[in-house]
Amino acid sequence: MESVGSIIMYLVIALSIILFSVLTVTTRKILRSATFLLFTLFATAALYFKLDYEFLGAVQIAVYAGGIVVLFVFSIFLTTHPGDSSEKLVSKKKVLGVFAALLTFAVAAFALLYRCGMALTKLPEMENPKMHEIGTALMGTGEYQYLLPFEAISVLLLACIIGGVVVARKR
Amino acid sequence: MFSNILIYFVVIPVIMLAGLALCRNIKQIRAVAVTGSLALTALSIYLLVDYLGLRAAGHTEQMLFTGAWDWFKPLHIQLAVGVDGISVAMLILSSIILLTGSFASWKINPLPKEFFLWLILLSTGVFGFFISIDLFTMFMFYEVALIPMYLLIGVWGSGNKNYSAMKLTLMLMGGSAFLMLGLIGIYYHSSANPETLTWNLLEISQNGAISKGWQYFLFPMTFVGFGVLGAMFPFHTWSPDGHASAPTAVSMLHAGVLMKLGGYGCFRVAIYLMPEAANDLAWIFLILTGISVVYGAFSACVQTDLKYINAYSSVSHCGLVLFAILMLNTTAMTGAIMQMLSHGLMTALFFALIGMIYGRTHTRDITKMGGLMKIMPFLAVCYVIAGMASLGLPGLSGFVAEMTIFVGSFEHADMFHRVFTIVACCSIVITAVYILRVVGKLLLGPVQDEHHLKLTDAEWWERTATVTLIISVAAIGCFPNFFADLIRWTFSSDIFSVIGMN
Amino acid sequence: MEATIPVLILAIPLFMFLFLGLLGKFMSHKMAGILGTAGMGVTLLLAYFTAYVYFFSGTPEFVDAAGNRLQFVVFNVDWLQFYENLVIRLGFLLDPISAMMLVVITTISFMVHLYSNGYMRDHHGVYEHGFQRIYAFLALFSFSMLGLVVATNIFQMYIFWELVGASSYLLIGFYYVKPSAVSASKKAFIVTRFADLGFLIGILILSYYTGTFSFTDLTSVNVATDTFAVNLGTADHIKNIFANSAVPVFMGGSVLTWALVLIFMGGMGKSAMLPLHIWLPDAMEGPTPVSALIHAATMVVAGVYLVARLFPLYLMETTALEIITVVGAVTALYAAMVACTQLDIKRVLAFSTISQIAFMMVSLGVARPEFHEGLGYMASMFHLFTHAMFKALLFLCAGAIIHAVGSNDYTSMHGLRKHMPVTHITFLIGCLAIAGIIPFSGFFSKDEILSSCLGHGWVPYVWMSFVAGLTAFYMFRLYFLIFWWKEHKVPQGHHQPHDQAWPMTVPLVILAAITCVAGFIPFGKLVSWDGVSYDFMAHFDWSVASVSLLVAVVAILIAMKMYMKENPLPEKMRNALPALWTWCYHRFYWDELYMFITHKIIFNGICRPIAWFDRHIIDGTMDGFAYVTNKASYAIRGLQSGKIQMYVWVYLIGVLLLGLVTAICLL
Amino acid sequence: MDITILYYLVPSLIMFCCGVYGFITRRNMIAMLISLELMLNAVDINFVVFNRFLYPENMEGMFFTLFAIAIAAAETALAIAIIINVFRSAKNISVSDLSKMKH
Amino acid sequence: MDYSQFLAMKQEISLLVLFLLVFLSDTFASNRGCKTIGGLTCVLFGLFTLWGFCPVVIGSDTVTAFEGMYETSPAIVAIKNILNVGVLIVLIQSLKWTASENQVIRRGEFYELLLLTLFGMYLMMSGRHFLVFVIGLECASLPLAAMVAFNKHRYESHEAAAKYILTAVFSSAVLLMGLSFVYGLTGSLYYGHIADSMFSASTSNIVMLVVALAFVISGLGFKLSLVPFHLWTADVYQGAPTSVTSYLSVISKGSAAFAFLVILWQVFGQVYSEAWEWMLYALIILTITIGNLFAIRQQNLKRFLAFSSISQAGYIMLGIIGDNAMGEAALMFYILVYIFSNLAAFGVIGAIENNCGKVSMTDYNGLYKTNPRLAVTMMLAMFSLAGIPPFAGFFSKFFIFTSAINQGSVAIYVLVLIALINTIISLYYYLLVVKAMFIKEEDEFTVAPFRSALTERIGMWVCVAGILGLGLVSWFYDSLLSVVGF
Repeated sequence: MESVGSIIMYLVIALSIILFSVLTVTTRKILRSATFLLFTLFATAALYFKLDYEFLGAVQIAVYAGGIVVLFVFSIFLTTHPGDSSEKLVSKKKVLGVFAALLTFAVAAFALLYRCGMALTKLPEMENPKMHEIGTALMGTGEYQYLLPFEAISVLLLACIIGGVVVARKR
Repeated sequence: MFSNILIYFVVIPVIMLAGLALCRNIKQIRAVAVTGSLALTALSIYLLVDYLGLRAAGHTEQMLFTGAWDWFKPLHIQLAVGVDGISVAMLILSSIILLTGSFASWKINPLPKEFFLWLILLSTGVFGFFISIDLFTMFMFYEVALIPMYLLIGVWGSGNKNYSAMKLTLMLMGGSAFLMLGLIGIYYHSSANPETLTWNLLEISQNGAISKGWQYFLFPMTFVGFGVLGAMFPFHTWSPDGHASAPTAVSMLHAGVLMKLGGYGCFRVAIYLMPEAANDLAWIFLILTGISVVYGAFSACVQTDLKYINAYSSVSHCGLVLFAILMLNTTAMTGAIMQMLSHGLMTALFFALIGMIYGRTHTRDITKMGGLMKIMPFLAVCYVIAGMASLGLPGLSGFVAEMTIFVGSFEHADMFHRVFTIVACCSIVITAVYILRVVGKLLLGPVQDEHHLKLTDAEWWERTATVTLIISVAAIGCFPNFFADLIRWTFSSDIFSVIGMN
Repeated sequence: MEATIPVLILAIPLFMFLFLGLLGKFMSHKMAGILGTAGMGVTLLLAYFTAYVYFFSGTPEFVDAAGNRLQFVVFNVDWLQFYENLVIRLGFLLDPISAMMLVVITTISFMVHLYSNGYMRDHHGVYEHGFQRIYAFLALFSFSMLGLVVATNIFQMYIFWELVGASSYLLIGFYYVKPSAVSASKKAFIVTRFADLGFLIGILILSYYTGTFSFTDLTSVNVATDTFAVNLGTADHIKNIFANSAVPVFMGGSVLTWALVLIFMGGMGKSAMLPLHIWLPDAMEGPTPVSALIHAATMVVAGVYLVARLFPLYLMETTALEIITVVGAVTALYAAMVACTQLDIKRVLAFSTISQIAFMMVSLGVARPEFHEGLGYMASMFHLFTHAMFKALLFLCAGAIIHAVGSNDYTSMHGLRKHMPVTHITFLIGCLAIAGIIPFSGFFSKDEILSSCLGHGWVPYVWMSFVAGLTAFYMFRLYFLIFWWKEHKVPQGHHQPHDQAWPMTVPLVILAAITCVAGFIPFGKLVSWDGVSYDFMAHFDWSVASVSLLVAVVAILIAMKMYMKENPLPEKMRNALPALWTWCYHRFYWDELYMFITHKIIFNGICRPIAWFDRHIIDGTMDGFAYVTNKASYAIRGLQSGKIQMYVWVYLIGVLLLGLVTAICLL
Repeated sequence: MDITILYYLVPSLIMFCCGVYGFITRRNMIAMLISLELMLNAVDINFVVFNRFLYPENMEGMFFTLFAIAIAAAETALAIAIIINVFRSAKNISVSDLSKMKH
Repeated sequence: MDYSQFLAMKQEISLLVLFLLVFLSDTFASNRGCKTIGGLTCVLFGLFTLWGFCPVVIGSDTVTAFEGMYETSPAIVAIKNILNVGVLIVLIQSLKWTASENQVIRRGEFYELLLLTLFGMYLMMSGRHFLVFVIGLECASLPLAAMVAFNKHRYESHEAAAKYILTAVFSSAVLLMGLSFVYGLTGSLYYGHIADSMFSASTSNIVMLVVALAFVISGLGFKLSLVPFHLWTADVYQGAPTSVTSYLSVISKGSAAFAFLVILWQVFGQVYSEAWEWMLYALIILTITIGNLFAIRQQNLKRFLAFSSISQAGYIMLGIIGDNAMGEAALMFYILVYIFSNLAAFGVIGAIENNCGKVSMTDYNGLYKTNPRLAVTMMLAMFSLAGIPPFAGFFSKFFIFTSAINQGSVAIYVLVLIALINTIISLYYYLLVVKAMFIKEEDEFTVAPFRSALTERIGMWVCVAGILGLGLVSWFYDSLLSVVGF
């Protein structure tokens, strides 16, 4: 039995995640969409905090909310003409989209809920991961330590940078 | 490796290919083609003599001149060669037809070099197929022999050549799809011990490890696979179109040799390795091949295109080959192989003559020609001889082959086999009908077309080609026992003891 | 006996065929003719010598101590082996009938060779196109026919059987530019081919059960020394094989019956028995000497020879003999009736041939050892011999007449007796012989036949006697219409008909001479079914002889009354029985029936539908696969809509279905 | 009321489905990209939640999320670059223009 | 903190060094030096490829590093070497194109991106932890999007890039979703750990496992363009520059196939018959058939090869389904042969495209008359792709079928039969190309006679040599079999 505060907090987070997600994809204006995405990401970050992953929450806000959404906004400004801010959805597409989404939901839920054992796990006790631990894990080469991915992703980022440059270069 | 005489059946064509690639003009091309195919003919005759000598000296192995060199060792794939009487006969047939085919394409146009390149590639496959006793190499050579047909027909053919070439290639490749599955299946059941799986025909038959259940599955696969090339009903429809569109030498080689690959494979792989299933399932294919025999003959009766007539006649005759093979007794199978030889030679003769006539009159429609006997007596007489061979005149090859088949087939005492044998016998009458119809319309009677009157008779190379073939046909027809003995040896060994065959 | 001479008998014609066939066009016509005739002459001498040695030398190879004639295998070479015992051999069997046939064949063949030297030229002595060719073909035919009669085994016989068929095809179609000749040759070949199918199946059945092809094994009568024989033993052994209960019965007939009937079917084809007779009248499209050789004297009696050869087997199963009798009798009457109405002299002779061969068949069919030691057998062979001579004579005469007049139709002949005296006389001799007038050869042989018919029963006797009368009638009708009726009128621009040059007249005279004397050959001493010599005069029945003579004379008189002078009687007769006349004239519409069957039923009813089926259904299915593939390719192209969202949608649905279906299947 | 793992997974799933829906329906390519972000984010939540609830003894899920965020950033950057490129040449970022090549 | 473990990653490290050299010379070299960058890269990469064959690199046993996060073994070195050879050919063939007027400014980046994606592929194949794998996957696909967009002056190039990146991200989202399920089931992302707990996971929640597996397969299937995850393929291949297309179609596909094999066998090997055997059956049949059906109608040769490569991917999968060492060798051999065959085809297409910009099949009518050598090369490529002996494709097809049937069930026979029947369809469309070149008459659209650049010719010669030699010389396949320990 969790504390009421915790439940309320959960409810707020969960509802805002759901609400803003839906709004993100249903709103007609692209800029609003980006804004709702930002809210969703914030809510996600809140969820991370709630689950005691504070570092992750911070990264979420910094990278996602701070970086990506800004990128979106800029690109929206770059690519949008003043006149065509709103788009109208084709109904056929809508049907297909709803169908796909519902089916996805159904299948995933079926997968999660079939023989419900796992789904009923309660939140176990856990210490907040210390920054020190996180740092060690990120730089270590042992088991559950992530130096290799860390180096690899640096290559990936480099590659994306070069790619981005090539693509963005005018000529 | 090169001490084995059989290897040269592949080496010589490969050298020919290289030689052709260096040729600069038509004379050199002809020289290479004729020299090479003469060398092959000489080689095959030498092989025959050598083979008979060894047999006479008391060598009783299933195959002689065997040799095996590892190729893909972990998969037990070898380049394994070896021949018995059947293979020797087939090699002689192939080399003769290649030789005459080269003469028949003396004036091929356009791109003579490319034509001969493909033709020789095709024959490389054919020779390789007949010397192989390793299923993998056999199959490889088999496909090597198939694919050049596409371009040979497509580029040098006539009529609806694109369609025909495509149809022929796809249908034959379709057959080989079944075949490949069957062969791989055989490999995996080739030995009781998974460590000693083998592709080698002789070893597989010795191991006898293919269980009956698997035989029931693999036998139809391989039989149909080869049967498509053997023009088995209902997979024969590539034959009329393909032959009709193909250039002369290609028709000769295809009907004369390539279709034999089908019969040979049916025997060598399907029946030889899976005699029990062959025994149990033969009835299905007997029905199909029995239909082939009569159906092809009936169809040939109403065609008006010379090549169609001959193609349907091939369906009928090749049907008889498969039919006889399925009888599973020594005599009928000997007859089947003789029929393969006989049909190979005479159908090559037919196609050569048709090509020559077509080259002059530019039509193959028998309603548009007539009285050619007066205009080109040499070709006409050769055509009559070919026709006589086809309808089974004694003294020519068709007769002995068919008679051996009928006598052998009749050995089956049960009503089913008897009825089908008699039905197959009926084909000799129908054959007479369509052969004489053609002879009557094409060669005899008054001249139909004034323009034909100024046409000339055969040139020397054409005479060489046809006379060679006629001599071969007559040789089989006059001295059948020589060939029958050559062939029969294989069947008299103990491989079929499984099913209590004689 | 040494094998040299028998080998030469076969080899010389074969060599002449190859020699003239391959090199003929490089030599002059005359040379070819001389060479061909000379080659045949040598063969003739060798054959005579062989026959002489066989019949009269009395060597123990040929005659046993009791004076019975033996079968002797001169040589026998393995040609094609099927099983250990089942081997096709090429050999040379000497026995009474083969020796007799050697004589017949070489005689007639030589005559024809000689005769052709004259016949194949026009009035100015210019040789016909393809003169060498006819000699080559004649040599081929002689080779095949000789090979047929000396066959040591049934398969050798079949081989040469086919070869005579082919040479007959070549010779009938000699004038290959004429469409009628082409179609006649085709018809002859196909009809006999069809019959040979029966023959072949018969051989298959017979050889399967007996395990041998060899005549000496199968008939096993008085075998001398056949080192090649399986030696099955006696006829009882063969009988036992078929008496075995394991041997099946098919549609009420024993296997042996079926085999024999099917083999007889081959004979029916070659010997032009009803209903396979239709090729023979048309075969007259060939040059007349050819008709004389092949379609009168030798090849057409191959069927009779075949039955005679297997006669001991036929005796085991008399059902087959009954069938032979019936077929023969019906054919004899049919052919005689038709012959009475034909206008073309070669056709009349052709139908007469059919009828006469039918006589021989009937004679074999009614022959039983119980009656006069198998008189019918001897009679049949005797008739074969005499008929060969006089029918060849008649044909050669007809040839001379046609050559002189330039037409086959006797409406353009009439009254030739003054113009062609030699031909007239020889023709008359031939007619008398065939009519059965004493002392010409036909009288004796026909009389034996009628006797043996009588031995079998009244019905065949009366029937055949009636046919004999008809024979006399139509032959003399022919004779009178050619040589009498009215004065000959030479059409404008034509030569006066006259007797031909010596190459053509000499054979006529020789054959006429033979016809006059052949009847006195003591045939029973030479030929009998079991080799036992006997004197057939001992069985000579004077009552039968006088009746038949009477019938013949009456028939001749009727013919004389009707046709000797131009008169309206024939016209009246025709009008009196219009239906019968029409049917006879149209040969009872057999040709039309065949035309219907082959064209309407087989050609249009089977071949065409099959060809259509092949092109449209079978091939259509194959093309259909391609079509369906192409259509499917076209149909699913919407999948590749170019719209990324659809791509993703498909992707997603694909994943979900993949997971869902698998999961559900697993649960 | 116990807040089990399911209570966290369902919002994440909904978010994912929203992403799917958005990706399939939106015409604007940037909007599609935004939808993709939603999907990636939902996955991140999944990892974190699984880690936290089921396997709290190590930090695999958390680290995966950490890296996934980085990857998502890289992806987004590159995708936006490309979209802008498309915009440059087509003057439009409607996905319906993105179907010149088909069938 | 044993950083020496990086030394186990010899090929990755040396590849990065190579990348750095190229990168630095591109960045700092003078303009003149810039011109030689292509040649430099080729030479360096050639050396690097040779390096891969050194015994030092190959070693003889499996080496793991980072506590099981990374693994290398002779088989992995072998597949990397195979890919290296392919990349080398691609590099050589692309020299002319990168030196062209429009591309010259960006060619440095082309090489850099190419090398980095190759690095990503290495990680995909060598990584034994899903995080490494995912990073490798992204590293192998994201820069490719930039490469697809290289033809700046062509709209199709941009369209292709946009399509590619959007679907790629979508598919990686789905893949990650699947991985999250796997994580939820097993509690780890190490291949080894997952495999250890796979059995209990499969009993406790098979549905979740299956769904997770479907998601994972789809993510990989996207790279491998299996149907129904293939729809991007044709558009991207068509729109991308030919060099990139060839790279995409062979190298990217080959690495994905091997990674697929590793994941299915090492991670999910335990639940073979329970979970993924039938999924693969379905995917293989769909892939081969639909790929073939689409290929029939294509006129644009690049698009045509895209569909052909889809169906080829289906055949590659047959090596996986056998679930035995022979299959692994057959898969590697298939990839090797496929690299040579497909690159020969792309070499011809690229040469002609560079010369006159023609890529339609009708432009190839009568090509044999105008450019016989190109036509013959193309024909050999087509025959090899179709599996016609004595060309290498026949052997690779035969071996992959053989390895699949080794599995032994009746179902596999049926599957192989379907695949074999599909080879007929594929033969049909390959022959269409041959027909156009050899049988059809040339017309005014036919490519005019021209002489292709030396580099292009070298590339094609190498490919032709491979097509002719790879199968007939058994050493290649035998050594592949030996590295997988068969």
